[in-house]
Amino acid sequence: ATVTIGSEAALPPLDPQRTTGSVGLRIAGAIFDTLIREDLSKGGSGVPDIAPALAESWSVSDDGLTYTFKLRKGVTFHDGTAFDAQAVQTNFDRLLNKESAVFDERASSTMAFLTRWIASSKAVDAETFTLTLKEAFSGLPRLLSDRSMSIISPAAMEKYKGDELGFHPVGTGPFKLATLEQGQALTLARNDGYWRGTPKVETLVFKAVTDPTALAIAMQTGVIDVIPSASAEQVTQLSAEPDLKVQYTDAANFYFIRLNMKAEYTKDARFRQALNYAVNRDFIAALFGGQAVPRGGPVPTGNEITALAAGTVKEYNYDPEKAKALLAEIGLKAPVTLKVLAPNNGPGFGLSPQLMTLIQQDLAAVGVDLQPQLLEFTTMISTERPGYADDVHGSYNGWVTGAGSAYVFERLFASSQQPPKGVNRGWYQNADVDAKLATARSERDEAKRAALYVDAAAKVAEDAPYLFLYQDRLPRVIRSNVKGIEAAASVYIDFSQVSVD
Amino acid sequence: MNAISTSMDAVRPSPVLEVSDLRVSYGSTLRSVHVVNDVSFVVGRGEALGIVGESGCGKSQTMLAVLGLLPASGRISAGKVKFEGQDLAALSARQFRSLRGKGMALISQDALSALNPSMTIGTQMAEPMIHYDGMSRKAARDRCIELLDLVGIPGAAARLGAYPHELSGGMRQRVLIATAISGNPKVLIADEPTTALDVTIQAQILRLIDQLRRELGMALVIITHDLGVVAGVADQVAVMYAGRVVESGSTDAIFSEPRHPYTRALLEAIPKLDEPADKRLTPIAGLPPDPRRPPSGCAFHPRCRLVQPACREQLPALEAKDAGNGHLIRCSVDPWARSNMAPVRGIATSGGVS
Amino acid sequence: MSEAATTAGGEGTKRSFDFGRLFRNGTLVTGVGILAVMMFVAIFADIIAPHDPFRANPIARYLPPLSPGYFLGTDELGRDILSRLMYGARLALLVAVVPTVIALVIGGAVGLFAGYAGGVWDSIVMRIFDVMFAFPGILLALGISAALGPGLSSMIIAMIVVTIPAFGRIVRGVVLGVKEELYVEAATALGYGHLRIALRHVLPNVLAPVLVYGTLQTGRNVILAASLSFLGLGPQPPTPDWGQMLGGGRMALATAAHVATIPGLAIALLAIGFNLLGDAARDLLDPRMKRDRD
Amino acid sequence: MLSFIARRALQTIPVIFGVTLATFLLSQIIPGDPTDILLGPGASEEARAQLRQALGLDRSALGQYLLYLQNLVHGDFGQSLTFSKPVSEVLASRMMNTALLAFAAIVLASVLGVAAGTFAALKPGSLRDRALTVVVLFLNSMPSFWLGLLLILAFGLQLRLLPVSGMTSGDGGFVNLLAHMLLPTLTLAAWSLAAIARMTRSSLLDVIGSDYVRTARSRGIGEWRIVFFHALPNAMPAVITVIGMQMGFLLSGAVMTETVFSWPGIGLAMYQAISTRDIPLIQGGILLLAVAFVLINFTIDILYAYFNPKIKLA
Amino acid sequence: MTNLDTRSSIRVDDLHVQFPIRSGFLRRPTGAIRAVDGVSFEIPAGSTVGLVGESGSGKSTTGRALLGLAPASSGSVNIFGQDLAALKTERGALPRIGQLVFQDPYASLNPRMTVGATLREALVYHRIVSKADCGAFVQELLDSVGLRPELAARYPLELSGGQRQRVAIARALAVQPEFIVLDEVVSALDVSIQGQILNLLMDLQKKRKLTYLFITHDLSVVRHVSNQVVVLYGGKVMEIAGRDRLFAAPHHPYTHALLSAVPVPNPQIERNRARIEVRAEPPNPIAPPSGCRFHKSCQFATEECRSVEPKLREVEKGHLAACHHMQSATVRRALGAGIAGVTA
Ligand SMILES: Nc1ncnc2c1ncn2[C@@H]1O[C@H](COP(=O)(O)OP(=O)(O)OP(=O)(O)O)[C@@H](O)[C@H]1O
Ligand SMILES: Nc1ncnc2c1ncn2[C@@H]1O[C@H](COP(=O)(O)OP(=O)(O)OP(=O)(O)O)[C@@H](O)[C@H]1O
Ligand SMILES: [Mg+2]
Ligand SMILES: [Mg+2]
Repeated sequence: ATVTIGSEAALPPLDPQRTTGSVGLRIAGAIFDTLIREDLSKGGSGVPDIAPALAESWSVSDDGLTYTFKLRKGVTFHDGTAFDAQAVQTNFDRLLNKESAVFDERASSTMAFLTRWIASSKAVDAETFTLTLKEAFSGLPRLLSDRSMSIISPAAMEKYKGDELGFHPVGTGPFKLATLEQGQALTLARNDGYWRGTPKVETLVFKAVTDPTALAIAMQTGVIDVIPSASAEQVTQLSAEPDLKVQYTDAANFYFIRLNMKAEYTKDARFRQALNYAVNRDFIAALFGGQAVPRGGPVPTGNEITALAAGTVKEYNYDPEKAKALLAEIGLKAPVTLKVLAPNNGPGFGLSPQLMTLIQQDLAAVGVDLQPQLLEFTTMISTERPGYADDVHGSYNGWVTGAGSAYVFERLFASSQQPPKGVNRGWYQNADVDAKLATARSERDEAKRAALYVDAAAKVAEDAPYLFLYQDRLPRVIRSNVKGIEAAASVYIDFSQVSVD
Repeated sequence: MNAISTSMDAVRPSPVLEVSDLRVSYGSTLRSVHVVNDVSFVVGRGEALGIVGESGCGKSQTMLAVLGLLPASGRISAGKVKFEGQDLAALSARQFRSLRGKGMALISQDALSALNPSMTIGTQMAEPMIHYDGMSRKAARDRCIELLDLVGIPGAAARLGAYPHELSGGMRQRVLIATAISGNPKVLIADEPTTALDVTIQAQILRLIDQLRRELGMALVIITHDLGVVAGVADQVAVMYAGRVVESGSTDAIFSEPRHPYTRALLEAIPKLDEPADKRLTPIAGLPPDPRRPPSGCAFHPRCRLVQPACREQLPALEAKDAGNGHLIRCSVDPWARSNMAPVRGIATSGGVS
Repeated sequence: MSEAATTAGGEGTKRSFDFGRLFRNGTLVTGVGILAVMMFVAIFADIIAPHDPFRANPIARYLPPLSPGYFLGTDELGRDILSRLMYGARLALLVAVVPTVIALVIGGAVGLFAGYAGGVWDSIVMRIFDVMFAFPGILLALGISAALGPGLSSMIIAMIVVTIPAFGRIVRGVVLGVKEELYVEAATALGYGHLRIALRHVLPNVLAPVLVYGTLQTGRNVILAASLSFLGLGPQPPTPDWGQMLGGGRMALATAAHVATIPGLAIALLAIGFNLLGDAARDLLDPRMKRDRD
Repeated sequence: MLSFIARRALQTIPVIFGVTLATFLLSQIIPGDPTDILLGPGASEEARAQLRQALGLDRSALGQYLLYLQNLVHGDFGQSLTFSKPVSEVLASRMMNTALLAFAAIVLASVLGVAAGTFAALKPGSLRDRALTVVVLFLNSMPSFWLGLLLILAFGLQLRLLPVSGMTSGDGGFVNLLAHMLLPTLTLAAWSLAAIARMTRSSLLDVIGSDYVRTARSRGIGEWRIVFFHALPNAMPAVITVIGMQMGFLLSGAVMTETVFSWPGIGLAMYQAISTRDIPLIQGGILLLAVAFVLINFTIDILYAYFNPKIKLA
Repeated sequence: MTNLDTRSSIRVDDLHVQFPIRSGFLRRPTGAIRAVDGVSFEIPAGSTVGLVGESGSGKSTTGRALLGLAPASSGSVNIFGQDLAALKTERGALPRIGQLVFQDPYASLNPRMTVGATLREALVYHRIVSKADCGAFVQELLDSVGLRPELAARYPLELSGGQRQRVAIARALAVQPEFIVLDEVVSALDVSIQGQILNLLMDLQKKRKLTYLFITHDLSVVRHVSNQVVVLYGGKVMEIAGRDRLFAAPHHPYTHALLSAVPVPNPQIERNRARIEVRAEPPNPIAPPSGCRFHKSCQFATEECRSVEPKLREVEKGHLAACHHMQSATVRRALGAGIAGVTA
């Protein structure tokens, strides 16, 4: 049997350690394994559990600095190379060891979110591999489950350098590359000796259909079996079809306008709170046709601490009067002009112009003139990467990667994460928050750790460094006869479990 | 040379082409413009008819109507055309088609534009022979060479592969004549065949046409605005003005004894080699009428020096008056009628008329 | 002059303009009619538009045409499509006409110069035009718009750059023809200077065919502008712009087809208006100029 | 004829040279730093500097242009940032797809356009002529992407008859390819079809009204032969010119059509390149299409000369 | 026929006009069309010289060269005592002495200017009158060519061919020239209109003491209007004579052939005329034949004609011809026969 997955964007080269978008990483999951995986076999809300993958088990030293992994035996890469500690070491050499022949600058920078914790790595013996951290970090296993930390065949790594590796992906995963049609289509053949058991479908096809309507039609006409990331219009169009089902993953993610703490107006917390009160998030949800839910605070559904945070961490609601009152309190003279960057397209941002229009309308009602500047996504990122300039009040952005982990709060809100080191591009800084996050990072008592994060999140919500907007429900459309895709809170699919009736 | 054949009492040969009361109209039936009106003439076997008149008087339209080649917007709205006694209106499109080229052939005015620029002259000439007469290519080729020889093109065989633009004006006109006579037509219609040519070449072409007519026994209709050309070639002459024939008769009669004021005026308006050089011309005042707004009564009356009140009201018929022998005029005054020798008021004062 | 008096009598074409004939010209009447309606709507959009074209209400989004209060329905933000269409007419006319006129002036001036001066100047200008012309229109516009960043002004600049060589070539071609006309030689024989001949004798005779071409080009520019803004390189949201409305409606083609099809119809209608006007003008001004080298 | 070809060939050289200069200049005004996209956000400053040097971005404008030319001569169009491949490879793999689409469209447009134009010209002013004029007017005034959407709506969504995206689906095969090609080809061909039909009609009417056609008729040549052997060949040069110009437009029209139908050609790649600021790819794509356009025009001129005996002999 | 007082005539001396033929990659001149190849004649002030010859013989080019509108490669033109080259350097001087009227009245008027504007432009540009007096002057001009004053407001499109030709004449007259080149001014007009224009031109000449170079291919017209006739063939002068001389006793076989070809609207004469046929095509202006230009078409051509170019020689006072054989008795006899009965 064959299952065809529709891709909403062009297929990128398949070098997981270089790829950032979910389109590429989704495919990487079919070809590669990580040391630790997320268990996607169960639906329901909440962040998926982590489970052993290429690492059968792992342990942490008491100081929390050394992780020791026991590796799975008898696994081979698609090219026949044996999987062992040396293979894992080569993968880390690619990211960490500038002297190594396989070192890759681009992969290294892409993987910095992980490697910044790591002091050294070592293949102790064939089945044992250790990572030594620079400081204690309890979130490491979750980070290792990120698709980009896929383990690539060392033989392939040596053979194909630079961009070439992306066209010759060799992993240990359930499927291996059969044919590759640059950017457009990709055919994967089943890996018969897969260590989790032979996959249930023979072929997996990934097909890029960049036009959303065409993608939906392809689904209707049976050309495609799965749309892993569907838009509101597609869901509306396809939900009437009897042989298709819509699945909401509700994986953790948030969309927001990150505000600049250094710019006029937005440096004032009351102003930022006013903005949060001024926006009608129900309108936004309506714009997304119910495929998005209002999210007025920093903790998304599907995060480790979601349940704990409920009721504790403030969620802003639509209250224009309060917004006006806050603005009056500051004594701002209208009109206040806000310059905000926004992507004009790209996966996840298809409705960006419309969204800006809505927010513009809401803010205008409280006397704030929003001036969105629509840019190509990449242009926007390169503009904001060094941190906002003083004349920019913020940018519309979203966060999906690792949003299930509580550690995401540190990545987004810790002052240590200000550019150039991290993505705290709005220069948010709160000593209290920083302290709580730092303690939590090395806290190994789960309950205490979670509580610390909730405290930090509550503070963040109060400071409102973002204009919190909504959470994407990440709907999928699946043909009824395709089984094994569960509504786990993840944008990814466990392809080894997919079957066709 | 053929003074006898056109003498007054000669019996006219049997008719090949008879046109009677022909009217050609353009535009919708409601607001139609008649560019040819009540035109009648007869051409006998081997006879040469000259049609003269100024630009726009309907000469070409008459002949196109005869050949069934009016553009889509034009139509024959009255009258009859008979070829060898057969009414052409009764013919099917196919029959009419096969009549063209064999029964009647056309030589048009501008030789460059009358030849297909993207076909060699050999291909063009041979086309109807091969495709409609079932001749073999070889036979057609031989016939083309023969024809080109006949019209006096040197090195005919070598010229078959030439494109029209490679030939000079005189040669193109000869090629056109050769193609026209290739079907041995009974009537050859030459629409201003020499206007674009130099006088020396014009003389050659006219002689050639005349000679071919005699040799092949064709009837000839020659259209021109040059009175001199008609004088040399035609047996019969029809003078047209504003879509109507105003005078017709034998060439000698028309030139020696023009009866219509227009014919007379025309002869006086041009300098002639056989007249004193210093003689002042007597031009015709005014301009020919616009067919969309024809004047009332006689179309020539606004320019006529002998105009009478009746001329403005009533359109005179084309009739013999007392001229006799087929000499017809369309004039209610008829100032030079034999029975009317007393000069009409106006002739004396106008001076120039002799 | 004995004949003088009679010569002038009762002939010649009437001076008076035959308006009846113009009216009977269906092409012209339709073309002018379409454009007149468009202009009327554009000018009085403020007054006649039933809703605020910017007012969004996502709760009432994708209302179908003929919904109460929303004659043409609403778009993905619940904005009134009819009102946006009316305001969009302004921009549509602007981006069709302004770049065309500017390009006509610049391209025309350069073409006139090249054609009239001839020789080396002509060769240089024509090679530059060749190069500009070698870039297929949309592509060049796309490149320029992308280079200058999306927006109304860069779109207009791109369209001007694309249209200049077209006009330049046309004008030059016509000038070359007109230059050979006898009346130009007559002007030379009268000793007139080059500038006077170029401006008074050549230029006015070039104008008619060029205006015809210009009208047709305006029709083409309607589509070019729509294409660019469809690709997101035109005026930025929430500006009511037809191409962008079409682009916005595209994602809901299956569920709310009217959002995309209605602005498309408006674009086509405007282009038809200019094309009809151009065709009619060509037939009226110069029946011989049947050829259009598009 | 040979000297005509040679002369015409020589003329294209400065044009192609100018085209390279123009594409180069275009890349100079495009904002955005290629190192950002190549290295990703987290890259170090020294890595950036290294890359700049490798790409020659540290040179003077003239130096960059010369480097650009030198690379072009070696078939090196640079490295595509989005596709992580040499631009030449990306373009090469897609050129055939675009050519296929453009070729199918021009064939369709020429055949239907000439046929429709001829059909209309045979009875000017008739009902069919008028109907055709209206259709042509519509096709001429419709944005192609809109037409594409309408076709998708009709054939993809309502009738579910034809695939609306990509080149193949399932196991492929010729029929499958044809089915995928149909709608994009139609969309792409529409505008050209209209232009060709218009030109065929008007130049055929000119020719049919000409003196030599009347002369041919006067010689008893049948209507059928008149149209096909006398009128059409003489109307052809004008029609060929239009077809030639259309080929260029088709190449660029491919950007819109390929985007709408996700046709994996150069146009789609360019669209993607524009949205990701993939400068080398934009540059390479524009250059390739412009050069193709120049070469097509060259071919058309030769064809034109072939149909025109006056040039053929020169 | 040499006139010692150059101020009272226009003299053309050994005029050559060549148009370069360009070809090859660089469009270099690779040859030349020798349109006018050594032409000399003289036009006495106040008289009309007729220039006849077949198409392409260089008539128009000669006329244009006389007004500096065609590039003379060698030779000289002297207009009433002033050298053409000198006149050309002085802005506006040449147009005010010599003007031009073309054959095609439909093409020679700017269709975008009214009749009045066309005339005013000439008047104002050359400062013939002040702007204020312009109107009256335009009326006067129109009147002098027999047009009603209200025609000033019309565009050429609204005029008939004859009326346009009158406007073209008026435009030439506007700058008050002494000399006008009339290039086939009546050829495009209807026969009934031709006479109007010819009479007008003759009247104007008398009234304004104009000097005409009358270019035409119509010998009957030439005979009617000119005092002298110059016969051109292949860019060369074949014969020059007073009008009556030329028609009564042409000396050159080409002139004779030309005369015998003119159709006469008289059936009796037409039927009995002997015609001298011109056999070959006109000479190629790029590579003219050696010897006499006419030898390929001439029935009397001898070896001498093929190799030696005949000079223009005076046959008698005021009558020149370029033929080796014009004195030969056979030729004269053969030629003489054809003329009898044509010219009265
Ligand atoms: N297609 C047409 N539609 C309307 N009127 C036409 C058409 N063709 C010719 N006419 C008119 O018919 C009249 C007669 O034209 P025709 O061509 O017969 O004149 P002619 O005597 O041959 O003139 P010429 O000497 O210029 O050839 C003219 O007034 C002309 O305007
Ligand atoms: N501008 C020009 N460029 C090149 N050749 C020219 C030019 N003008 C005239 N000729 C050539 O010069 C020769 C003489 O031309 P000209 O016009 O003087 O002849 P013509 O006697 O006036 O002929 P026609 O009676 O046809 O007007 C011809 O061979 C013509 O082709
Ligand atoms: Mg005629
Ligand atoms: Mg001439």
